[in-house]
Amino acid sequence: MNAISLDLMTALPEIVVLAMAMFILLLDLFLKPSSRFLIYVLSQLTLLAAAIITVVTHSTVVEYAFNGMFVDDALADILKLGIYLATSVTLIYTRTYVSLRGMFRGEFYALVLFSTLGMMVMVSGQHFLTLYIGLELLSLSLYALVALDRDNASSTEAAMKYFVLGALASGMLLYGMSMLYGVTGSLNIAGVAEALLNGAPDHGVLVLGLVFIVAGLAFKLGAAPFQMWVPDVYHGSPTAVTLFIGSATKIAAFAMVVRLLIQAMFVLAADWQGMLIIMAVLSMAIGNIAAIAQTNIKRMLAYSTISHIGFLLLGFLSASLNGYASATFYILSYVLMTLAGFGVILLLSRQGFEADRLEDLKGLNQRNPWYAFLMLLVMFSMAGIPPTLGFYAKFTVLQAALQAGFTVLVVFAVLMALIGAFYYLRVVKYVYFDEPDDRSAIAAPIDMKLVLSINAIGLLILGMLPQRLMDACAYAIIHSIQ
Amino acid sequence: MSVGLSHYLILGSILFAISVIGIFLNRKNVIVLLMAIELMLLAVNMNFIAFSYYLNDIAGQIFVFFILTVAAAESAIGLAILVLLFRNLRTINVDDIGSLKG
Amino acid sequence: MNDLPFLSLSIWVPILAGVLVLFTGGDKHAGAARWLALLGSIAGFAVTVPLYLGFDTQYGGFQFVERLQWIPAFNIQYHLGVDGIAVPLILLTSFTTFIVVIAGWEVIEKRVAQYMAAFLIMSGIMIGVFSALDAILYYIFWEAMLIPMFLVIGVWGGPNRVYATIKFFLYTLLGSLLMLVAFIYLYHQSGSFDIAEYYRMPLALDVQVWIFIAFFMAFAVKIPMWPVHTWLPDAHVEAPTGGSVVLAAIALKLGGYSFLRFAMPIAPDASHYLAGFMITLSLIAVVYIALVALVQKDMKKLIAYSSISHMGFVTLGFFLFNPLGLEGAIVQMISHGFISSAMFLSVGVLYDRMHSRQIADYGGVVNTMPVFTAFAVLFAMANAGLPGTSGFVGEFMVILGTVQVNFWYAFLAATTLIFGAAYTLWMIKRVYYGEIANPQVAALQDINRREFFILGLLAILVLGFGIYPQPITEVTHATVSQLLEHMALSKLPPL
Amino acid sequence: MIFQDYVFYALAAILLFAGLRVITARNPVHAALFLVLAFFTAAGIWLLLEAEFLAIALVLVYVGAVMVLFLFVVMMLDINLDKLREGFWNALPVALPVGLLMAAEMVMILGSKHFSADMLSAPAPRPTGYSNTAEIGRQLYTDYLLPFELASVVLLVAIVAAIALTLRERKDSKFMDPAEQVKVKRADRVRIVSMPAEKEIVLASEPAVEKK
Amino acid sequence: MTVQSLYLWIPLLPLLAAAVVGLFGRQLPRASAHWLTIAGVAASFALSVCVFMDALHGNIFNGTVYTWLTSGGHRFEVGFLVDRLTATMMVVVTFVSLMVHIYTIGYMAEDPGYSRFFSYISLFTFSMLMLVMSNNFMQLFFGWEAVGLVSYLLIGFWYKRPTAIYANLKAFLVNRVGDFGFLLGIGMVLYYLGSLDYAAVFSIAPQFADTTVELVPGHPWSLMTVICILLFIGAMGKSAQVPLHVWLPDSMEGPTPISALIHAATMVTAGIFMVARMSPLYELSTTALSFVLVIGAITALFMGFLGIIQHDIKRVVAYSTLSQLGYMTVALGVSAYSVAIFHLMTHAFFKALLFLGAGSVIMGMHHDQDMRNMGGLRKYMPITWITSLVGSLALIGTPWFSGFYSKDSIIEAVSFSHIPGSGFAYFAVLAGVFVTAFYSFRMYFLVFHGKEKWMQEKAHDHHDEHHHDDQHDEHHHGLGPHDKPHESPWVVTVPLVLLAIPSVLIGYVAIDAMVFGDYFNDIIYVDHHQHGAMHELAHHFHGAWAMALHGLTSLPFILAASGVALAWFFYMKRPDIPAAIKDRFGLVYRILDNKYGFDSFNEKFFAGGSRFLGGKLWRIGDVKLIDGLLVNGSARLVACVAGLVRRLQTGLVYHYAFAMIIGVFLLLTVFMKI
Repeated sequence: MNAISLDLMTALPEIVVLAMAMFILLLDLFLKPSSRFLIYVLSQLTLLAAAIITVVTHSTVVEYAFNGMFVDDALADILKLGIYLATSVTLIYTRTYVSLRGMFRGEFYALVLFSTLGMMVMVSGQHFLTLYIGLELLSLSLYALVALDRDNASSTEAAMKYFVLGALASGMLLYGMSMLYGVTGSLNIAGVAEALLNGAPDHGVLVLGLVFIVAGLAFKLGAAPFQMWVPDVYHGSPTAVTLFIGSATKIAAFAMVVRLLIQAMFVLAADWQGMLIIMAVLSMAIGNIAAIAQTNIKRMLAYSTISHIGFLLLGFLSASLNGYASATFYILSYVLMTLAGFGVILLLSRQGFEADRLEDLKGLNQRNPWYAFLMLLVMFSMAGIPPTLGFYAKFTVLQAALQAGFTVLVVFAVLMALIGAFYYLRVVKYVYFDEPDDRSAIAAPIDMKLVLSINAIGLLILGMLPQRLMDACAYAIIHSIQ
Repeated sequence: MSVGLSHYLILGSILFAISVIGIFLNRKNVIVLLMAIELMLLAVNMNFIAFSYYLNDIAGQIFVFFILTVAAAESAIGLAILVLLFRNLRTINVDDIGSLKG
Repeated sequence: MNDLPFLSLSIWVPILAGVLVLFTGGDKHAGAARWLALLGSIAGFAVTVPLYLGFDTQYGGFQFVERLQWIPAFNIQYHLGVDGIAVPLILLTSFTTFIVVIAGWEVIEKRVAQYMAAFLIMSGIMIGVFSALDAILYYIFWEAMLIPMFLVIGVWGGPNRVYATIKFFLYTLLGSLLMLVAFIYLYHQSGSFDIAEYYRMPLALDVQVWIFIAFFMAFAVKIPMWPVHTWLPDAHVEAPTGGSVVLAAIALKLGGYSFLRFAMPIAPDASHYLAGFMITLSLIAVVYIALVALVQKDMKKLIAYSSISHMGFVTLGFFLFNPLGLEGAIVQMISHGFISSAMFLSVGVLYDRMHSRQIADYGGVVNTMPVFTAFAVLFAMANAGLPGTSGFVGEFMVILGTVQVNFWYAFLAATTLIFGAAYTLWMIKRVYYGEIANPQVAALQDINRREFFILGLLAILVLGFGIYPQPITEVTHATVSQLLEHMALSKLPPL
Repeated sequence: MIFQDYVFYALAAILLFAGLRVITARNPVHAALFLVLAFFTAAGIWLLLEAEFLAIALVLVYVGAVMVLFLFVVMMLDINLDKLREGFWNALPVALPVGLLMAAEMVMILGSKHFSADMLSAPAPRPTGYSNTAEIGRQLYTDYLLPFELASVVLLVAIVAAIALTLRERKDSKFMDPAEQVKVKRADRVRIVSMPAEKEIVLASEPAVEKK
Repeated sequence: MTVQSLYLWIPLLPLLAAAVVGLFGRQLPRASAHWLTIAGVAASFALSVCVFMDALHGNIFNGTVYTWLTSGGHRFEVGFLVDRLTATMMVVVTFVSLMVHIYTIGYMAEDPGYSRFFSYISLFTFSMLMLVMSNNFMQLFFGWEAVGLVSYLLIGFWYKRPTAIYANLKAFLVNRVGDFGFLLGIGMVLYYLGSLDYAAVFSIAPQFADTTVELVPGHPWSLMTVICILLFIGAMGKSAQVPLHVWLPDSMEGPTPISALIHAATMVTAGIFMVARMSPLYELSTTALSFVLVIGAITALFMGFLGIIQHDIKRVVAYSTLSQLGYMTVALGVSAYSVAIFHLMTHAFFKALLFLGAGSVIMGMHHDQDMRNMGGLRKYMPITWITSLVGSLALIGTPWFSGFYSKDSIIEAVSFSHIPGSGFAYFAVLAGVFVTAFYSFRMYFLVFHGKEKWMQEKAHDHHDEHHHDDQHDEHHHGLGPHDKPHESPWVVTVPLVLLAIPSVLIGYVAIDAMVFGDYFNDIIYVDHHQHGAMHELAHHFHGAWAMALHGLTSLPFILAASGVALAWFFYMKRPDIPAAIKDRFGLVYRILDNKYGFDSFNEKFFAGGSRFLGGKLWRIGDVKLIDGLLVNGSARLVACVAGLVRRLQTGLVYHYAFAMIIGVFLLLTVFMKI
């Protein structure tokens, strides 16, 4: 009994989030539309509370719970904090947007919190089952969120595509897991790792399982050739949800990769390195090249995500602590950039007007120099031009890959980054060089303006002083992966 | 020859392949897509149960239990989306669901 | 003299000034922005002067060194210092910024604050490039410099500005990314981004060659060398006057300087190994580009090509590996800084009045703008390398240095005497001399006090360094000789 | 060859056939029914593997609930069947080889030679009194507490999502709201309209006036 | 104060004057322009005379003013070397310059560019002095190009004339071609002889007499030959030797005083001076000397021919200058350096005189330069007439006139020389005498004698018609039928007189010392064993008077006399004959009229060729290949690939699914282990 209570303590943040999610769901029934704001506040408080608990209960020792199915290690804490941050910033940015589109309902926030819970479980999952259920919790909530703008045909279409392909992906993941289970006789990460260390009985079946698992993970990350859903879903979903999918969920997917590939199947590194190389090359190529042809900025950012994932994989496939730390750094930087980028888009979108075409950014500098400057920072950061955070993100993964000896791959990546720079520059071109079509003033709640400014300027500050973040990532990796 | 583990696995794999082909082959009806997915999960379950039997380990069956649960929830949401889709587009013809592309 | 961190000041004073200027906001306060920018640029220049005055000309190593831990994770440091090669370039930078601010005074009407700020910030960044002793710090400055320039060309540029500026950006980025890879490689070899560390580190020849090529990609584009020069004419044509000035006077020098700072000392054996290749490219630049310049119809394009041709002399001088050539190249960089900015400013003076850069639209300007024409002819002569102007010194030294390596190299290099004079003076003839070509020319007003001031200032410098170049060379002596000694020693690892 | 093997092969054959029909049946209703068949046979095979509880659960949950839901939806949405399945075989030339190759690869890998002997041999028969269901239950409420709870959340999400997506208050339905009726004011009941005593003749040539 | 301290002031005074007038000319009153500059030049003339006197006592000053720069162990310094050679040049330069300054007051009286003009010529004086006073190659090159610059500015002084600005560009570029060789020569000197300082170079040069360099692998050439020829290319440009002579005739577009000062008396002789200065080097290479000799001979003769057919009075004088420069070069070629310098000096005086006379005539004719409109001017402009006559007589080498002594010495020297090409040279210079006499007196008779043709319908030089529509109109319209030429004001005539005196006397006075005395000892070095001409010449010299007497009977005098006679016969007695000849020998005439086709060839081949090449390189190399193919090409490639990738994104879910399946399938196939 005592053990159980300890376990509950370990999972306290999850419990809080879950409880609050359900509370919000109930509360929503008894609230007048006018006082829905309370729900928003509550959700933010929930995330805050979870964050506080995570920080307070943080320790360098790795705590297992629920009979080794759930872990609370440094990496989990860092990533969870990232998830809270991303989610809460998402909520801040999207408040006006959702209220203008009739999605400012309890369900929205409940589902967001449920998916947050799912992500947290994925991050802390130490057992195939936990990971799978966390993943499904996240996915199902996301399917619903995407379709939540019910009368919007394109978002429904996006939801359908996301659902079908997502189901297919999880099916593959499961198939892979079943194979691993069959060979190692264990569903537990630690157990699998141990079994593999004691000389895996059968390599062939392992690889079969590995391929399917990698496929499932790649889908979640959005790495080519499993990226096809990304542009359509990003494009079709309400921008609010796109932002959510683009930012927080990537952290969860990242965590899952760490748990499965690195912690469970490090023995098979030689195999998944090869797979990741192929996927990295494809992702960087497809992402950067296809983005050039886009006119819709959400779609463009979708492709840019794909390319970023390609770079992220560079960190993984170097299969070294240095590489994992770089990857962690990259994913966090990427989330920050994405948040800021979509933040500006949400800022510009109004009632019945999605500012999602590149033309909509025309002459932003003349409409509002400050936001133009923020967008400039975001774009150059995504392009990886110093002195912005994006540069160090690329720098770290490149150096990791180069250290692992993938020189040609690095050169290729660099060339792709060059191509990528083009479409980010094109955005800057619209923002700065063109004359605005509509000169209407940009209205936004103060908190959003503030957070957006901090977010974008943060890219610059962190670009000049990245040490803290780097240390944190390195710390998390070192204390979590043996 | 006597039926062994691999028979069940092969059965599962063929089932998996069928469902995969089905997803690709089917171009008219989203519902059938959903069914194909169910089929795929069935294949996975087949593997798990077979393994759990031959490993003499109950965990596999428990996993299947959860897969069934989740699959049920999944199909519920899937059908909900399907309904929504039909409301908005007046069709569930996969070929007609291609406004987002490029 | 080292009591103050003058290098940091030189970098951050203009940048902070730029930020302040930005905060003056819209064009309602354009006047404030201008004056603030002027003060900033003067301050920026003032803090660089001690670098020259306090410089110990006897010591060839780095001076005014500042060193702070920055990113321990990768052993990246905030490590600044200057040697005899950097100091003159830094002064050139801060001075040019001052000129540019004045040059843009009333010419720029829209988004004045952003314009001025861009140049101030750029100045700080470029000084950073010249003074960084940590590879990553250097790289950050190097890349960051692209951003303001990208905006300057794109926002205040001509009709085809978008193409030009994106071309400029991507061209440069291509090279620098490869350079980054080289840096990372060196980091993994040496465990540090300290340039001095790289100097000491032995490297196998093939490695050196690869590293050299990576650097070459970055620097050759910047200089620019043939055949990666085509961004420059476009950028110059589209850029506003100030942009062209900075581009020609300093941006190109970043490439030249970097060859001396990185490519040659880090990969000396590769430099010797590839010297023939480099010299060939330089000579192609000198001759080919000069011929191309001859047929240009756009004044800025012509000057742009002449810049490329002159920078050909710089790279030529580098890879002669003799002091005459090397110092000549450095002098050439400095003097080209003055002359090209002067020429671009002259074109700017005309453009502000006629809004055309086409040579064909002019003719007989001297009749209406005698004073201006006097300046123009002076700078043209300097560009043609007339003795007594700074333009002569560099070419003279480089040619003399080249003779010592190979007569026929010198022969080709010396053709610039003819071609340089040909394209420059032919332009002068068509634009300034002759009958008044059209009513617009007849309506021209001679230069005002502001224009007279900047052109006069440059004229004094051009003549001054032509008559007495010693001040430049005496600063560089020690460093150059040290560099050459370093280059003479092989870095190949003992077998 | 013992009896179980015959059963296995028979069921497997039916299963595969059903599976094929699911994806090839012209009519979605038929497809659903074939899927039901597939589930039944699968349940049978699971019984061979001594997974009694799951076999039952499969039948109950899937056949009883999920497939019914499917059929419900299929029938609710009026899909014109003739349009379905056109150009179905176009994709076959691509799909079939890929599918076959993939299956072939998996079969090759999963071929018996890969598994260690102890796994190939069927485990020792369970002691009498062993209850698969009880075992699962025990595990479920002790070791698998967390997944179990989470599974419940998943179901909750499914409910919330399904409702949030599909439930909508019909705009065209008419009903009285007593609260509104009570709130009514005098002014609302009677409206005094002042009309001109006699209308002036409206000429056809004055459409403007006509509009009044 | 010692003499040394003067040296710096001699060039600086004109420079200061030029600077003041140039910068503040518009603010200052008009008269101050000429007073300031004349003061400057006069002062430096006076000082030069002091220096000359000092130098006569054999004092040689060789010192550094300041270090220009030091690099690679070489010190490049600005310094003066003042010996008799320099001093002579200084006096000549400052004197002629002074004359021209004064003359200009009258000539440019109503020109709007008055002050500009004065600052230019003062600047020129400075540059020329820097050139001659230099003690090292670097500074020599500085002066070398500086005079080129001023010449550029002055030829284009009337910047509205298309011909003028064409001529000055041409002049500068052709000079640059020369400087191109010159600079390479300097480079070779620095590299092999290790210094640019005259003294050092000359002292070390003999050690390299037999050194050879293989510029073309397998062909060892004598180092000295290479250096000397390269340096001489520079001289060819400056001193307008074939084929780099083409700029000089066109330079007549400049105002006449300039033609006198720069393009006759001083600048064009810089090359001669330079070679004389470098005698220690040239003496080491007979090959180079005969190259010099041949070039000079060709110039001397063939440029003379061209003088015959010119109608523009200034062009006649210009071609005579070319031919005289040829004579000097010939003298250099036979290592009669002192003779060359001697002729340089006498020529400076009488050619300046002739030019200024021509200028005076042009003023009298209200800036009509066409001789066909002149005639009988002696009645109207007596002083101009007399002085011009003196000049012409000096030019054709009438005994006792200065020209006679210098020119005759050259001819004699050539006759004694035995280096390759001397035979041809001898013939050339002899023929040249006749030609010179003919065209000089053709001009003389056409201008000062015969019918007064300005009454009649005017003929025009080919380039005259451009000049009508600009503000300088009054310079060019010439006389109307009923107004008369007039003698020029005193500021014009005084210089004529002052120049006429030395034109007559200087030869008689100076030849003894300069040519045969020890005046140039240890300044000009001659290797008497190899190049004995000078020695021989000295052997046959018995004093100036005797030389003149002997000259009366010598072949050159007869040729000259016959030339004069023929000119008289053609242009006074039977004016129809020239026309007849013109018709009879149309081809020859056309060749001469096209100046042997040098100009058209240069225009087509070099100018046109490089423009063509540049255009091709630009359009094909830059625009098409680099930009079109590589830069934009790769961009286009990426864009097209992007289009393809975009098409892959069909928006159909089963395609997406298929992509995933294929992905798995591929990964499986690649990494499958059986």
